Amino acid sequence: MVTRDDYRIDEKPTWCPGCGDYGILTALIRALVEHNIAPHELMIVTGIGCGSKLPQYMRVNGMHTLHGRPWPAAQGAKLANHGMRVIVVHGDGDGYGEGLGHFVHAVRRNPGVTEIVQNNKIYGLTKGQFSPTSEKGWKTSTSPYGSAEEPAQPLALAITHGATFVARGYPGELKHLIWLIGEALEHPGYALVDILQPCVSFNKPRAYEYYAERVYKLEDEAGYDPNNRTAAWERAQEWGEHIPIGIFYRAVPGPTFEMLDPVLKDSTPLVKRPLGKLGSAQVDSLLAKLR
Amino acid sequence: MVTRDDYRIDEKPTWCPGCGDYGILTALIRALVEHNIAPHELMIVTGIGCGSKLPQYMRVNGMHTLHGRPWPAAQGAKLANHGMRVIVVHGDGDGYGEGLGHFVHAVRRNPGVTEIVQNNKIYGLTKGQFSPTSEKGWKTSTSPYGSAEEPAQPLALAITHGATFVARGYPGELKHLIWLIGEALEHPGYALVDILQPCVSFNKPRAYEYYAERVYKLEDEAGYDPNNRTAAWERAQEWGEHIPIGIFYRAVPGPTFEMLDPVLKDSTPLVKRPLGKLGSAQVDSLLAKLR
Amino acid sequence: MIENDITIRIGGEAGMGLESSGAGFAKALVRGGLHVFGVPDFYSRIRGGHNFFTLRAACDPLFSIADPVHILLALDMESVRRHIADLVPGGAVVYDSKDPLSEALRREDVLAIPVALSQLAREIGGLELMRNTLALGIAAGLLEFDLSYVESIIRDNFAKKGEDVITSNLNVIHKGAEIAEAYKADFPFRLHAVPNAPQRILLNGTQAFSMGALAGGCRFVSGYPMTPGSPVLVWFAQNGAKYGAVAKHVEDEISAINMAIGAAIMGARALVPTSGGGYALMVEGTGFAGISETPVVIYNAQRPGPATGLPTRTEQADLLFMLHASQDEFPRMVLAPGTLEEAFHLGWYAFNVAERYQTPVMVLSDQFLADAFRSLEASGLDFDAVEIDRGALLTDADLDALTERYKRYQITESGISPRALPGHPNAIWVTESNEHDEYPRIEEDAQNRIAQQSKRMRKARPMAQDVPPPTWYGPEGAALTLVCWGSTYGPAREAVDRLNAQEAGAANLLHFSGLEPFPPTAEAELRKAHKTIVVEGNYTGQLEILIRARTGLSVDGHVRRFDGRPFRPEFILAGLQEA
Amino acid sequence: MIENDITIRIGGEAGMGLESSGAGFAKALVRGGLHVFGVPDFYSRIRGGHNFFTLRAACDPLFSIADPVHILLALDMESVRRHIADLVPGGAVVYDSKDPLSEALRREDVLAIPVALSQLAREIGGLELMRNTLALGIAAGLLEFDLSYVESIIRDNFAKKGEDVITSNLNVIHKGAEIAEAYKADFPFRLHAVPNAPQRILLNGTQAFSMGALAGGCRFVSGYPMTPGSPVLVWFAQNGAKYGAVAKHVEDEISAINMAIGAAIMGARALVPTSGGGYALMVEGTGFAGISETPVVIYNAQRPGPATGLPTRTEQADLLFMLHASQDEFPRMVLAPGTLEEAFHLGWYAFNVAERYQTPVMVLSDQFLADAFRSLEASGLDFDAVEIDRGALLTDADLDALTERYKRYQITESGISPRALPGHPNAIWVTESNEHDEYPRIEEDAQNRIAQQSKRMRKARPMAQDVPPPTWYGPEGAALTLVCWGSTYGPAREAVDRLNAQEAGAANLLHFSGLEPFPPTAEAELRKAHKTIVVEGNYTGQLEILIRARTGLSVDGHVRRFDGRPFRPEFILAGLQEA
Ligand SMILES: Cc1ncc(C[n+]2csc(CCOP(=O)(O)OP(=O)(O)O)c2C)c(N)n1
Ligand SMILES: Cc1ncc(C[n+]2csc(CCOP(=O)(O)OP(=O)(O)O)c2C)c(N)n1
Ligand code: SF4
Ligand code: SF4
Ligand SMILES: [Mg+2]
Ligand SMILES: [Mg+2]
Repeated sequence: MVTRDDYRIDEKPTWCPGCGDYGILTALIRALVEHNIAPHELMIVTGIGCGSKLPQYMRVNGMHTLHGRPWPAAQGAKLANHGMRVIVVHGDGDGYGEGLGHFVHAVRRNPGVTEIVQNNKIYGLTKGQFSPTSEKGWKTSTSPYGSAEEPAQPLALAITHGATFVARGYPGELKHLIWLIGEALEHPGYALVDILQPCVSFNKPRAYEYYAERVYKLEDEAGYDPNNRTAAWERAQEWGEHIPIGIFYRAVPGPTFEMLDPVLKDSTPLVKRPLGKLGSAQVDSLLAKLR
Repeated sequence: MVTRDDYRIDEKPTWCPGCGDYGILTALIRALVEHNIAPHELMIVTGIGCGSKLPQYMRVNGMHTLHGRPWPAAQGAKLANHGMRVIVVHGDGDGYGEGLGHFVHAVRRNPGVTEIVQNNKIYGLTKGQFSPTSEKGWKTSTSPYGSAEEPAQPLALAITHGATFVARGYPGELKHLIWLIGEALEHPGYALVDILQPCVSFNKPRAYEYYAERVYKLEDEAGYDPNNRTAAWERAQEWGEHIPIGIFYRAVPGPTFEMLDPVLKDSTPLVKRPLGKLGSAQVDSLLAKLR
Repeated sequence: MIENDITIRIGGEAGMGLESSGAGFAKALVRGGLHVFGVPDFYSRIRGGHNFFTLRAACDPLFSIADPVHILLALDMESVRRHIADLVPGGAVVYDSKDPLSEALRREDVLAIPVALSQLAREIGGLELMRNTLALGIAAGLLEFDLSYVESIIRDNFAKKGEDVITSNLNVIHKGAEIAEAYKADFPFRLHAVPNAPQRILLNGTQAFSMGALAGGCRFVSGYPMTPGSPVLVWFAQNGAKYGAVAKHVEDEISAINMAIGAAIMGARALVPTSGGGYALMVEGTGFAGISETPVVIYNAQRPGPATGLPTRTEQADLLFMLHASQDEFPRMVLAPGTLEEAFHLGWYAFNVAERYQTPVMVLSDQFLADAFRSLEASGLDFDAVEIDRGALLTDADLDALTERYKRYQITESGISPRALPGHPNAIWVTESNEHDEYPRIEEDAQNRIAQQSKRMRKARPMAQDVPPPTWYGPEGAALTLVCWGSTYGPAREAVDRLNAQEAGAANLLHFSGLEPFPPTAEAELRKAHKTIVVEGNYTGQLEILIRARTGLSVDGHVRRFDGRPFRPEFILAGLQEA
Repeated sequence: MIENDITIRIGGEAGMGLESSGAGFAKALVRGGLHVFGVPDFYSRIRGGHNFFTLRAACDPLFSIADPVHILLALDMESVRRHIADLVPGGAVVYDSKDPLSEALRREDVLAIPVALSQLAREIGGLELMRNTLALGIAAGLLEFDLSYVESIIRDNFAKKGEDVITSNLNVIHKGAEIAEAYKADFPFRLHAVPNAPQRILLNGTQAFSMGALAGGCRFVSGYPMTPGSPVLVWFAQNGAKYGAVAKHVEDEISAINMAIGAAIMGARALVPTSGGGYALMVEGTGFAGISETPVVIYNAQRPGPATGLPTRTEQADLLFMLHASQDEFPRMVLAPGTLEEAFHLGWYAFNVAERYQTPVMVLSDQFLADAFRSLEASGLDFDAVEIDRGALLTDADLDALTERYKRYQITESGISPRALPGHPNAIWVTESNEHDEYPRIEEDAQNRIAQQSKRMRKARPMAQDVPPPTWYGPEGAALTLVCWGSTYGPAREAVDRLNAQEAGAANLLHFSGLEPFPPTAEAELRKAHKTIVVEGNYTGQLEILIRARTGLSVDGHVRRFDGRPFRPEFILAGLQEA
């Protein structure tokens, strides 16, 4: 049995007191424990940003990569060792801004990877510039006249590109978030959990109070059918007075990217295979083509 | 009056005989002429690929940029001189692959730029690898076991991110394509015309015959309402026996990215303003902050 | 009483407002006629950790901070722990009396001033955050610095926040000074205002460079936030509009440089500010600017790497990277300002060079130069000297007169082809990233390649005449010559001064602010030196390598630093012992 | 009759199948016991334009093509126009009789062979595309080359397409030979098969490197198509699965390198093949591999730039770029194979070095080396010599025995820290792109920075022992030493042979296949030379600059080429006149 102690490390997060990232860290660890996933079976791949420091604050394997690039590293990791569980964690600036292209391409591939997004709608670590998920008109140090861009729609975008598990959580609803992450972890394909993350230093208007008043759970809505792709796409764009959290869309995934690979399909992870010299039959088959 | 001669140049395209890019070039020039746009008022920004050589084959201002990067250059061009008309032209590998992130971010900004995509669902210039719009399972030199990715959904993606003119054309329907490009050119905001472009050398199964049998015009469908965003999103994903062309979505755009800029708003293009030394009052106002 | 050259250090956690209160106090000192040099030392986090701000003040101009500290304002115990050893004998430590000073942190020769900083700040100012102000008030009191200057800054800085805020800040400051009264007698250092000093300005490298660029006609800035480069982006976003400069925070660095190129082709003077890791993503775009002969200015405020490295710290390790970035070859200019004056000057000069030679120009700054504050005479930013030279730019009249098809990449003796901006009916052309002929048509012919590549590379010759030559500081013919580039100038200059103070004619300094094309005079200047020690902020000695690559000369030694911290004169002097 | 050293050139438009038929014919020559060197010259377009394929054959091993052409197979008039002047006196031009040869294109001393190529190909083979085959049949006939070898290739190549296709190809070939009969008497060159020659192989640099990498345990390839690097990606996509290698064509180059890094951290030997412009996008990733000490192999097949440049052509202008790519500093190895044998050897060796030193290794090829075909003994690809050395890789047993927290970045004397692959309960750690301590925790402390940066940089010392030293070819103590790197080896070697044939002991060659760390023996070797001329494919002389940077030595002259075309011996010899 995996316990919370397995994930404990003697390292104080450098996050601001009150940051939503604490709740996300807690929820993640608790979901991992509930689903009996041990730290050594797990690889958490992050980008660069406040939230992306997360693997430093738990006892776990991690790759703290480059700004915007956790997805490529995560896919490489998963292809090289599909026996390990891979979770991608990143901020909105990271994965929906600098790394937006990788995100869409990754979704299209249905890798067996869970994605958790610390979406504080701001660049935290670089001190508060607007991000791709900032609302239009948002004023920050680099948008003193208000941002001139429609916010990115990551959930709708994932739904559009074949994702079969698309959810949004909120650390103010911790139990619900733990449950969501758990469901995502159990999903046998790519799963996205976007999280409304309060940033108390640079996005005060989008702090806990704001969300607390507005969030509602899709699970509480009788008629909501998470298997209706079009409805999910529409609901994913709802924002303002009411902000949905929960599972927007869920369907049965096809085979993962790894399992569609001719080398990996139903087979031992790449790095678990012996690495030796080519046999003489192999050499002959290579040379035969050159004669 | 602008005539076709204004766009004529003594340069034979290097495209393969029968390539769909010829039809797109023709349609573009005819639309420009019909809408009385002169070559010197126009800047065509392209990426790298077979189709992206297009500005070499007409008499026009162009920027033949880097693979995947026409959008940034085009936005810079438009911001620097919003008095000029800017058209972005690129292939599917270029703008939906390497440059996918730029594409989505550009759409979010609603620049006053028309985008025309030579979508042959293959990498032409590098000899036929699968592209982001290739169908899943497509076999090419880099996907001998079939591509393992869901195709990108550029039209649906544009609709999701606030585009107000989203269309698809087909050079086999030349008049219709000319009309579409013309409508896009008249649209007072960002407009996308994705084009089913037959590649006769590397994508033979998606040549003229294939499309000729399948395309139908949304304009011919009585009940189709291009102002219904959700329906447009759904229709944009239809593919197979029936392939819609025409205007999927059209709405009144908000102010363009340029017109939201405090410097450019309702004003002379940046490069048309005199560039001189700062006046002493300006210098004083700068220094005042430092005292 | 020691009257000159006082260093105050204020330390605490991120989020305590050290930087802004430190800068405010520095401004007060400047208004008081003093010279100031201020250096922030920050962790890459938003709250917590240990940050500090070092402020040196003197009657004479300063080019660096120095090691010994006279007053330590410790907002937390960590600050005492880290910096108590840096205090000069007779110095003072101000700390919050809520935590007692442990035995280990006591120093016999240091004046301990325990004050209920947080509590008093809350009581008098209404906000715990005002403990900085309180501490600075104590410092002012100890130093007998005229409080009216501090008051004037408070009034200006909080003008928008209303009288109440001003009043509570003033109360806190006065409380501080009042507390100091009891300790003054035991504190031997003073910092009196200089009454009739000229009105000086206080700024950092970010501001100096940004104002230079703006003055030089920069009207388009596209960037992506990255410490320590983004302050230039922020500066333009916040100040540019008023002067007609468009500034865009875009989706990534690749977009930033390609937007700038698009804008530059249209005719805007365009700048991309970034740091090394962001520049790494601009390499392909740099090559595009090179082959398309597009003038863009790239500003890299260096920080330690590789990769994310030490985001908020300083280093000078991107020189050879920038100098060779991009596949294949094209001429570029690499500039590295050493002072605020140079940052301003090269800020506008870069745009002239870029347009004159139609090629990328790179300005290498670093976190130290970008973030460190210095006072200078207002004339130090020489706006009058600014010229705007757009090079071989064809006017509308030129183009009206054109009778043949315009050749954007005309082969010329100098390599420079007269440039038309798009929009004129007589000059219709396509910027090319493929190799091309003069028009340009895409052209693969071997002779054409030779012609175009040679034409581009030929531009390096006249460029070499325009690159700033290395400059001397200090006595001619000195026994020892320090050689440095970029921001190291200040600390190296002070090291030279100190050496010469010990022994007249002991040392001088050869400073490079132009690095590529390698200045034609450099070899002769280097040969003038008796003994050369290169002082630079990287592991391998990149200027040293460059000198050898360009001249074959080997230097006699080096002092290097790569721990993320800026050079200080003491570090250099210590290093010279070993070099 | 001249029996040896015959060059055939076949020219036409893109899309005419020149490359595959040329390669097929080359294979036939090899089966006939001859040595072959074949070089394609292609435009960056899919149809039309002017492409040609040059095939040189001889009884002795070849290392280059040479200028004079003996048979020109001109599938279109453009080919006659471009290449007729290259024919030796007595040479033959085969062209389609449907267009008459204009007066200007006639040469008295050349045998003109007009043949209804297209028409006959259609009539006999059923396909106009078979005119290549027809033309090659004529060439075989003229040269009296035993047709059975050509037949065997046809049978093998078209085996999957069925008897009909084979038969029509055979008919076309025979028709060609039959046509040649009438001209043979007037054609003085022959290329007879060498009966009992060993069974050789024919391959290009792409294949040699790919096979080396595969043999060296490369099991993960992520790339994005870019000429001339993508053939390695395609090779792995098509051949890798059979040998357990995963190959992914991904969305861009940034993704490619970061995927490779992700895979490498997990323990896979990972490769990213690209060309210079694609590598430009991998610069940030390279730095991440540097600071995270991740072994990745980067393969750059160079082409002329900057930017898109000349996509299908060759150059050697990315050396200094690759050597300095990324902000800040870390050790890397840069290798540049000169021959197919070296491409194979360095293909596997690179992975050992990468894992031994836990850092990026770069292999610089170019379009010439990647695409040119050469015959060699099967033993030239020395599979037996392959070793797989994974360096300081901890085994499960090692990890089972671990009692303390695992230190991924342990400070060691050599700079190399024992490496654990993720997955073991005793070694749980986070790869860091921030500066870090031994565990690693993110750590900004100055002493820690010094320790970690020094540890990483220390690895360069043992690496220098593992970098291939420059090698000599030709007589010791020659009057003239050519110095080259990478693919220039072949043509330079032949130039040396020719010089020595004129005058024994005239010249030798010093070839660099290891460039970074700069081989410790290089200076001593260079000092052995009397007169050094650097031969390299770029404008500024990058090896020359590197030699000066590392040794202070200036060479005596150079021969450079930057027109996108490969060196040939004649070009070098002509250049030596001027150097
Ligand atoms: C290539 C590159 N560009 C820019 C940066 C600087 N940078 C670090 S974190 C960050 C933004 C972080 O925002 P987000 O991803 O939303 O994370 P948060 O801090 O809000 O958790 C940026 C721009 C970088 N490290 N690398
Ligand atoms: C950075 C970079 N990577 C790769 C290439 C090579 N490249 C040139 S064109 C192309 C693909 C073109 O495909 P697409 O955009 O669909 O255009 P098409 O040729 O099909 O019209 C690629 C990969 C390049 N030029 N630059
Ligand atoms: S800046 Fe915002 S996101 Fe970053 S740690 Fe502080 S509260 Fe959290
Ligand atoms: S390869 Fe395809 S896309 Fe390219 S020119 Fe030929 S037909 Fe057109
Ligand atoms: Mg964020
Ligand atoms: Mg395409």
